[in-house]
Amino acid sequence: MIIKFLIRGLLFLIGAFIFQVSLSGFSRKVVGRIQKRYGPVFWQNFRDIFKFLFKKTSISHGFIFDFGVLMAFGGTMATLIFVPFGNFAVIPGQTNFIVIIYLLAIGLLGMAMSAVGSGNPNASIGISRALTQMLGYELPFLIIALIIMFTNQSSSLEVLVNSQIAGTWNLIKMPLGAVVAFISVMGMLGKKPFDSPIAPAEIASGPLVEYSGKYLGILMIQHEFATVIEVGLFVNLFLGGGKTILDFMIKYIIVYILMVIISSFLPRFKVEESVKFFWKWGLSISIIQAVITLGFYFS
Amino acid sequence: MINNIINSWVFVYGPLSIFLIGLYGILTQNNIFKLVISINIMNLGVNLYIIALGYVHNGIAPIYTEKFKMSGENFVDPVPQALVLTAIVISVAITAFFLAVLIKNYEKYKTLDIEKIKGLEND
Amino acid sequence: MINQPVIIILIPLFFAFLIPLISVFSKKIIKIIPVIAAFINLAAIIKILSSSSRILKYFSISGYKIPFGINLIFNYQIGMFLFAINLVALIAFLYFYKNEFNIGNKIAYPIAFTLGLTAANGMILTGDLFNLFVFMELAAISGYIISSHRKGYYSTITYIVITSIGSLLFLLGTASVYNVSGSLSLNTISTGLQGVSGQFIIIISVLFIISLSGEAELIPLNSWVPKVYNKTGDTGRIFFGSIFSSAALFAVIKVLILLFQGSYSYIYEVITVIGLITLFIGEVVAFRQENIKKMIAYSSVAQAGLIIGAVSMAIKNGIINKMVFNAAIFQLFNNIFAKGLILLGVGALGAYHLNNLKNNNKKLLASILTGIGVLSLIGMPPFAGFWSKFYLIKALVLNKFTFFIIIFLFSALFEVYYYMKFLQKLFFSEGNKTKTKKDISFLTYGMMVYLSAIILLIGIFPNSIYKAISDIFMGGIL
Amino acid sequence: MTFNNLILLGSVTSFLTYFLSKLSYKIGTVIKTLFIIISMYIIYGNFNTPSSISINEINLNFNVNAFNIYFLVLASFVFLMTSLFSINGIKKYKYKNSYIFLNLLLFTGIIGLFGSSDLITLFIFWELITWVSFFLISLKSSLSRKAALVYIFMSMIGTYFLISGIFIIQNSIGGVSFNLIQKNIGLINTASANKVIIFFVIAAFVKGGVYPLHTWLRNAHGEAPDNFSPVLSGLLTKMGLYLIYFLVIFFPFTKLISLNIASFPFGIIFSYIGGISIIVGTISAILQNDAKKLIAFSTVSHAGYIVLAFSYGTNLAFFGSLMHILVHAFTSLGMFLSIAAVKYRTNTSKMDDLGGLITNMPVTFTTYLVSIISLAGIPPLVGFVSKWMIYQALIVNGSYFLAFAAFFGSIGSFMYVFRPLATVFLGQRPKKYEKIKEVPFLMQLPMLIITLLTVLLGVLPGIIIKPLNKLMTHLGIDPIESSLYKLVTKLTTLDMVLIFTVFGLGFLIALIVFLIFAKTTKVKQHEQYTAGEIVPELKTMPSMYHYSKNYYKPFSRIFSIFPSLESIYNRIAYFTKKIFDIFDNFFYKETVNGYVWIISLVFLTLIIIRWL
Repeated sequence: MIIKFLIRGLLFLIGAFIFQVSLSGFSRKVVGRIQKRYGPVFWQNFRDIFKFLFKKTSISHGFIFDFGVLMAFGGTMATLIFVPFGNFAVIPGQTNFIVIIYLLAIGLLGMAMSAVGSGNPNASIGISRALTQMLGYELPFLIIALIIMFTNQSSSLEVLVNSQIAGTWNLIKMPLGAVVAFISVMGMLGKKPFDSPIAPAEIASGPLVEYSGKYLGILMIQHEFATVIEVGLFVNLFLGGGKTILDFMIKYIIVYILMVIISSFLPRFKVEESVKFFWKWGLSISIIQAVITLGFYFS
Repeated sequence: MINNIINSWVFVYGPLSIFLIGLYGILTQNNIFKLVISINIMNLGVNLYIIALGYVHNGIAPIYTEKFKMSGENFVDPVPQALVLTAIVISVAITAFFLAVLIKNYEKYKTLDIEKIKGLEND
Repeated sequence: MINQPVIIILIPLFFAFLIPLISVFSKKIIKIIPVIAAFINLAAIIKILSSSSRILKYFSISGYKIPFGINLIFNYQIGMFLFAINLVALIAFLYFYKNEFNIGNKIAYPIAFTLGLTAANGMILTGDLFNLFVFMELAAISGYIISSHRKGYYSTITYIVITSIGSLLFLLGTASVYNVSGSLSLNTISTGLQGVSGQFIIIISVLFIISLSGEAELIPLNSWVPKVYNKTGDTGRIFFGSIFSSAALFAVIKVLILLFQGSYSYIYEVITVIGLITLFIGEVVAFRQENIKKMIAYSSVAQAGLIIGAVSMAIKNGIINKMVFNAAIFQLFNNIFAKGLILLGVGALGAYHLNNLKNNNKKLLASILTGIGVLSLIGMPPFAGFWSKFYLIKALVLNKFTFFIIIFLFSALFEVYYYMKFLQKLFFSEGNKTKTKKDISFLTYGMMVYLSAIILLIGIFPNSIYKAISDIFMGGIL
Repeated sequence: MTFNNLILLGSVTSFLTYFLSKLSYKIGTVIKTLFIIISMYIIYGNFNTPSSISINEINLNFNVNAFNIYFLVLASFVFLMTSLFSINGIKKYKYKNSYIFLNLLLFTGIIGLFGSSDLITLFIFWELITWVSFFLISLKSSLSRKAALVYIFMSMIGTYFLISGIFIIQNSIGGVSFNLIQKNIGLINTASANKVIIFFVIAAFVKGGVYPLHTWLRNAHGEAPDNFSPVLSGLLTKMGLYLIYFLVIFFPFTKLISLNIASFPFGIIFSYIGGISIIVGTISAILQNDAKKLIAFSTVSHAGYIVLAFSYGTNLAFFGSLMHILVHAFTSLGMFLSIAAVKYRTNTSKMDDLGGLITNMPVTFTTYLVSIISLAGIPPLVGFVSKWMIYQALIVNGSYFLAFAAFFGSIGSFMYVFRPLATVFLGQRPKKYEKIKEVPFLMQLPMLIITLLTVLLGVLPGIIIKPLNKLMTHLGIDPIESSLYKLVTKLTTLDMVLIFTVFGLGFLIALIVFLIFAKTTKVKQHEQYTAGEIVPELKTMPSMYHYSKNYYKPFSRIFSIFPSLESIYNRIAYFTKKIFDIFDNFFYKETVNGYVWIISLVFLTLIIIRWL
């Protein structure tokens, strides 16, 4: 039983890894085309990751530097286990939205700890920006998610997906909310215009400034996993998940590429601007959506 | 016996106006010595008022002895007179003490003007 | 004669006049005489207490029958008050004997203190209006002398002017009352006052209210209080804060209840308002003081306002609300000890200014004992003041005196604040470790321990004391 | 030994320890610790046996029941931890024996308060605690004294409201014992019930540090003696919140919350106040510069959670709030103790001056880390369980504003708890702190216990849910469904062991990946990426290269235009003082004639008012 779940989990992780890394490689090509470049091949990201992993020298800044990376990587993988992929969930019945959101934070905390533990002020600045921005994008997203969970009286993603498959997608039911959530997910992913935490030109990639070799490789994998979780959440919440894994993957690819395209057109917000943006527009629209939906629900 | 006296205006408002003169003195004067005098004027007013209360028209001294058996009808009330005597004694004592303190105060500050003394004795 | 309450007045009077005689022979004995007077007085009080009942009784003096002649009132509860006041007086005299005798005139001040005790006892005991006037004047004169103990002549002048006006108004009132009622005895005046026109009563009552406010530290005649507290000596401060003010408050309450018999509700309304204003202004002004002596002065003003306010609040349409009244009396009783202890501690420690306290770590015991007094005054358990405040709040809430309780508790907030600030400075002041000018004698420590033990005992056994002093004018209108 | 004797023994022992501590402060602290252990045993042994102290017709009644034993045990636990910590921790204190004496007296007071079975007893201990804690706060420095004054001023506001409320109850019901009130609560009329609720809640909010009466917390928590801050935050604020739980004893839960009492929507108002408290506490905490003050504002925010969940009105939320009391006690203990440990070695809690202490103080760091993970509500620690229940309750009913507040507090807490982690324990270590050692073992011990318990209760929350369910049944509220590690609600099932296992496996995989690739080379602290620049200061003054000042500067820019409540209060206080000075000048003039004017004025007013 346990072994079965273990194997499922491992296969799922490996599958997600291959899928997302190829997709992000592909997205680099898309961005290249938008910017009138040729762009790298789609397996370029595999090359990068494995090159980093197999580097002979990688510099460590002490125990917490290592431990944080492990915590980030392990926590993100653990979170991914709880995300359903189409009709596939590693542990059926255990796809609690709140658990996913909070478990994701453990990865972020590990990453933050490790980055600050390096002792580089650029990393600290980056983390402080990331945490500040988090207060911006999480709130509208959580309010929209709350409405969805409330109307379905469940916080299990599987239930939410099934109800959408049976009825209509939440994208259609609450379009305003979907837009807000979409922008929030872009914030989560650190895509432009919300990439001030890692702003390469200002603070030398922020949190990542001191990483090299296998650390960087692991963190890249971690980032890809986090992307899977966040975009996956959006697909599950608004696009009805998927009847099959393939169905899910198609929706996922559309959402992800859309994000990449949008972000490639936009400049960067200052961090307080992005928080203000999320609060001013994101929060107000999500509250309007809440009022509308709840009004319909109760009447 | 009261009301007829209260009704005779002179007996009430005369002493009261003396009292008010004294009060005016306290309100306006800055010299401590003048305060002493003002208090004494007020005292005078009060004493007069009390004496007036005890007044009975055509009254006689409230003394009853074996030889002169006066009737009690026309006695002047003795209690106000006793009160006034006591009050006068007390006021004399206070005035004396006030003057003593005044001298001490003058020795200390070399002035009798309260406007000049007032800030000096704060702490 | 020996069982007559008049002995309580006579003993200190006798010793007061003995002092000049003795000074002819020896000036050293003088300083112990006030102590002896207070001690004998205490013994006499205990003796009389043992055979007294709880019903209010009138004792006529020199054979004149009431309504003529002077009379005294006495019962067990009043005896308890006398005991408390004489006890604090004994402690004050002991302090004087140990620390302050050498300051100023060596004959005048012992006489003034002993006479002051006489006057205080007289104010509590007398049942005659004019007699009350005489004792008030006696208290005032001894007060004048005491207030000049440390050469604060200007404060003495202020005191004289203000109390003179007060006493003149009192005389006016007394004479007018006599005129309409034909009596001076509190026992019979009220019957004589029946049928007198309302306007007249109003004038009289206003006269009494204003005139009594002088000694009782109420607005409008209380402006002397901070000045005198500031300039008099330590013993003098105990006298003013604990003995004179309590006796005068007692006298005010007596006049309020026995003279007007609770029947003119206008008077009580006015006095409630005056009490509340006094309370509020006193607390908020004390809150702004940096000078500890003045701070305690204003606080004592506020306490007087509270007690008088509560007492007059309790009286309505000739009926006394026992709960409120007894609680207020209990508060007055606890105040005697608490304020005595605080002022003793302030004197012993030399803690006169908040920003100028020396490092008192060496005198931690004295600071803690003073702290007990303070905690009792602001009503913290397990000390005496907690219970009186507790009973007072209880009585006020249960009788729905909402406005009163709001003002009371609002002012109490400030009281807690400034007293706690004082305690902080007392315990933790970080002054440079200069040598303090005087050491606290063993005797002073003993007295402080004694007073704080009383406070603690009342705090642990509040109901015995509460019952002992409740219904103080039983047989009057209670 | 019965409970009443415990109280008496406690007060006597506290005096004794004062004198014994004069010999050596360690004797005092050891006695204190032993006393707390013994009293835990006695409390447990006195379950459901009423006892009372009767002196002079005053009865102090005590009873330990399923409701208050939770608070009693929590109180003893918090005190036990801090007093273990303070055996070594008070070494540098100026007033050691006063600290020990007052601390034990405070413990006795709190035990008495929680154990009391009538309102008068409760009130007596409430007042006692107020002044004892006032002196405890004042023990430290002149700053702490100022904070203590604000504390006592605000506390007394609460106290006076409390006593008024108690007497209103007495007036309507005729008694103050809990049983009697519970039985006769029907006698109380609507207006009085409203007053009682409002008065109790004001008292509770002041002590509990709930907006808008929280302003004393920052300085009182921040400036109090380091070993006392955890008690202040973890326990004394809970003492305030204990009062609102009282209302549930008095008024039937459904009636109180379902807005039926006096048709006044208390439940909604209080839960919104709780929500505002969360937001204000969180934002203020983010803007703090001192680690202790930061935790103080986190207390405000968490008091907000408790109030919100309490007054929300479903049994799940109520349970969440009960559990959150425990969680917050644990986390504030952990955080304050670890900051106290840092301060013990470095003498400062200013985050700007510290940095990189993790290599010196690993145990302290671990405690802090675990505590903040629990505080932020990240699984699999205990903090997640209580927050999870609160969220569930909010989601089931779709309360988006309250949920917004709850989410805000939770995400904001990442921000503020991370700041001490980053600036105190991580980053560049200043030269002067190079030789700092970890605190002695006796100080580590309580921190380790808290850490272990936080993890244990997180993985197996059933340990604490079971007794709390008993408490709920005692109060007449439906218990929640749970097993040792599973929580079942309407929305979903939470399996803490599963989450823990998955996380553990994830970590294991990460470790394996980490280990199979090439070994790492460790570099020194000062070897940093500097964009090619040579920074000579990096070696000599590493603190120059430590980002800690204005950590959330961009964030604070958003809020720079809003005045804080504290400054508004200060302004009010300033104007009040000015008005008081006017009174002083008007009524107490310098010259004699000035007084007489007033006398005449009063005289005339009195006459005229009546005459006309």
